Amino acid sequence: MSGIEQPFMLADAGAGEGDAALVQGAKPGEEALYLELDGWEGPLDLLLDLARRQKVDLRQISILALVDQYLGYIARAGALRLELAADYLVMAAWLAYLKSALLLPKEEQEDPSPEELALRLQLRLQRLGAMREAAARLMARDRIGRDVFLRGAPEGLRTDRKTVWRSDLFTLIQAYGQVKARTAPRIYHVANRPVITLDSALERVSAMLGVTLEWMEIRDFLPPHASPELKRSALASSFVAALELAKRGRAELAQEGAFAPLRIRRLKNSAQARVEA
Amino acid sequence: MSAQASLERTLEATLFAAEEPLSVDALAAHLGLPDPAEVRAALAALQRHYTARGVHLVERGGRWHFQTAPDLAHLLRREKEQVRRLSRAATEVLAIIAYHEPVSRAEIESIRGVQTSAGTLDVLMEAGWVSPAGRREVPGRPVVYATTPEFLDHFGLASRRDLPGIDELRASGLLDPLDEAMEAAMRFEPDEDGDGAGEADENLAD
Amino acid sequence: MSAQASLERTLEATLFAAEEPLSVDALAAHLGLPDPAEVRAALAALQRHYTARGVHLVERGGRWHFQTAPDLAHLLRREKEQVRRLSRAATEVLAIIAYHEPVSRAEIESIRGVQTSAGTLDVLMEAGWVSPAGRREVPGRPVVYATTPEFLDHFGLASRRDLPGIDELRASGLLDPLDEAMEAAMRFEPDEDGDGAGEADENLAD
Repeated sequence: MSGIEQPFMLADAGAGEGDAALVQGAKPGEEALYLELDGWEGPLDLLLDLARRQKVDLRQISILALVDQYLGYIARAGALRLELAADYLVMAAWLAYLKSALLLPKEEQEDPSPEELALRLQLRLQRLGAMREAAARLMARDRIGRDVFLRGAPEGLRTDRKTVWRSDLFTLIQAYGQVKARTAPRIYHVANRPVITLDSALERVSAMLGVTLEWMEIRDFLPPHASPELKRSALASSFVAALELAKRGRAELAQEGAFAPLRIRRLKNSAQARVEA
Repeated sequence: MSAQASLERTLEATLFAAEEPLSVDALAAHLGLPDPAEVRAALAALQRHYTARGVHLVERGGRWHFQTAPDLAHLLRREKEQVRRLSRAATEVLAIIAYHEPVSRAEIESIRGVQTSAGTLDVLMEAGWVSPAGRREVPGRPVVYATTPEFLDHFGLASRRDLPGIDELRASGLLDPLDEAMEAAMRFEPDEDGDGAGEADENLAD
Repeated sequence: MSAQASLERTLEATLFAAEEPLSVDALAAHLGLPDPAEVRAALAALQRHYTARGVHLVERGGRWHFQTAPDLAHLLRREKEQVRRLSRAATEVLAIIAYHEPVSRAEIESIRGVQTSAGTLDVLMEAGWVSPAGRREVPGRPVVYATTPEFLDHFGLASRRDLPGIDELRASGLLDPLDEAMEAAMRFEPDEDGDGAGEADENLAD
């Protein structure tokens, strides 16, 4: 569409549902001024009502006549409060434009053509009209509480849930046992775990370093037949021992990269250094 | 008493006592009956029995309940109206939702040509006739609305197919989106010569 | 339709929709009928019609109303049984009562070492395994609880003396400190479907 939108949705929150706002705004003295628009749900609704007065069948209405009727109506209701009637006025302006476009020679038409716009308006009116009729027919049906009635005092259906509890003897005595165990006075003791202390690791590593000048991997210092737990402890204490020896200047450490084997070697001059000291 | 008659009595008592309409499945489950077909047959028989009486057995959206015969409305109507009076806006919005569901608020507004105040949808939802029914998978993912089983109950509709005039409306394309209708109209009414164009001109020039 | 049949329909609908039983006079007034005798006759006919049905028309103290047939009352109030396992906490409380009865709530709590919710004792009483057994004659006169014959039935005990003693519990490992018992449980549980693990959790959450 080339910027020519039909102004149906211009009514803003302020105006809300046109007629409600108008009715609310009405005070006794001013009533006559804008009662004119009372009862319409916006400009499309007013158009629909005017169209209905033309002919019964909305497919046969004359758009030009409708435009004239609308503009005439708005002109007669000229004393409307402007802010409330804004959307009606916007519609009037658009319809005036549509009318002039419809009357112009066809060659000068832009796209969409005024005929297309007129057809669109007509289809919208048909749709709104159809829904209005449907609503009326719906409301006229036999409605509960108005035309048909339900049982006044139904007894109601109830489903009572009854719980059947289940347990067994073993669970019972086990529970008792655990209560007794839980509440019995407790004695805590710390288990004696197999560890290699830093002191003994230091002794062991420096003794082994004294044997050779070659690089050795740190895992060579671990006791070969130890349990996995003891091995972990030995690895930790041997590592700290190696650091300690390096700090004292008695050994050097090397590692190719992260997680590569950590190697350790006695410093050649360490014995001498000690002598000099 | 035959098994069928006994089942009819049972269903009659259950539906009389029930506080809300019950589906065949709910009835079968409540009564511990394994065969819903049996229930359906008995309901049909029961419905026939009540046809001429002051109380009718009706099915609404797959759920059954008893209600008074519509022709007795004038005798039963209470002094104070029990039915909430809907504003014109609410009535229209309800019809648009019922005939177009599921439908978004923007779509409702485009049909009505006015904004719908928040209160209007609230009133319909509070009445229990309309409820949100998911979102449309288009930009903005707008909530769409649809009618509820209570809507069918209240307006005495066996199903949405029962909506007054819905077949004609559908056949005439009045429930299709406006753009589709425009396209269809343009296709069938070629601009230049031809009957259609003549009519259109006539209308417009009137 | 005869006048009598028409009156029957009207009465049927009115009594169906009424929120309370209605007297003959009230019915006659409501329907604008000058002759209560007519109403009475129609009510009698209506009552006969419903005699064999699932709903009856009954007169109570001069006022009429519909109600479901008495022999179908069980349909309106159904009971569904649901089997549930006793919770860990309730099992503990039950065990304590069984071993120490009669025992007050405060005593149960002091043996368990945790507070016992009121609901736990309720469950045991609902199950029928525990009942109040008088009051202890100490300040505050607390209610004491004891097990019931149903308790013995359910747990397959001839008498409370059949419960294993503390020494036997210890011999079967049931008095092991909790950590070890739990560790042992955890070692064996993974293969099973977590019954024991669930209990352990419950226990911890207590």
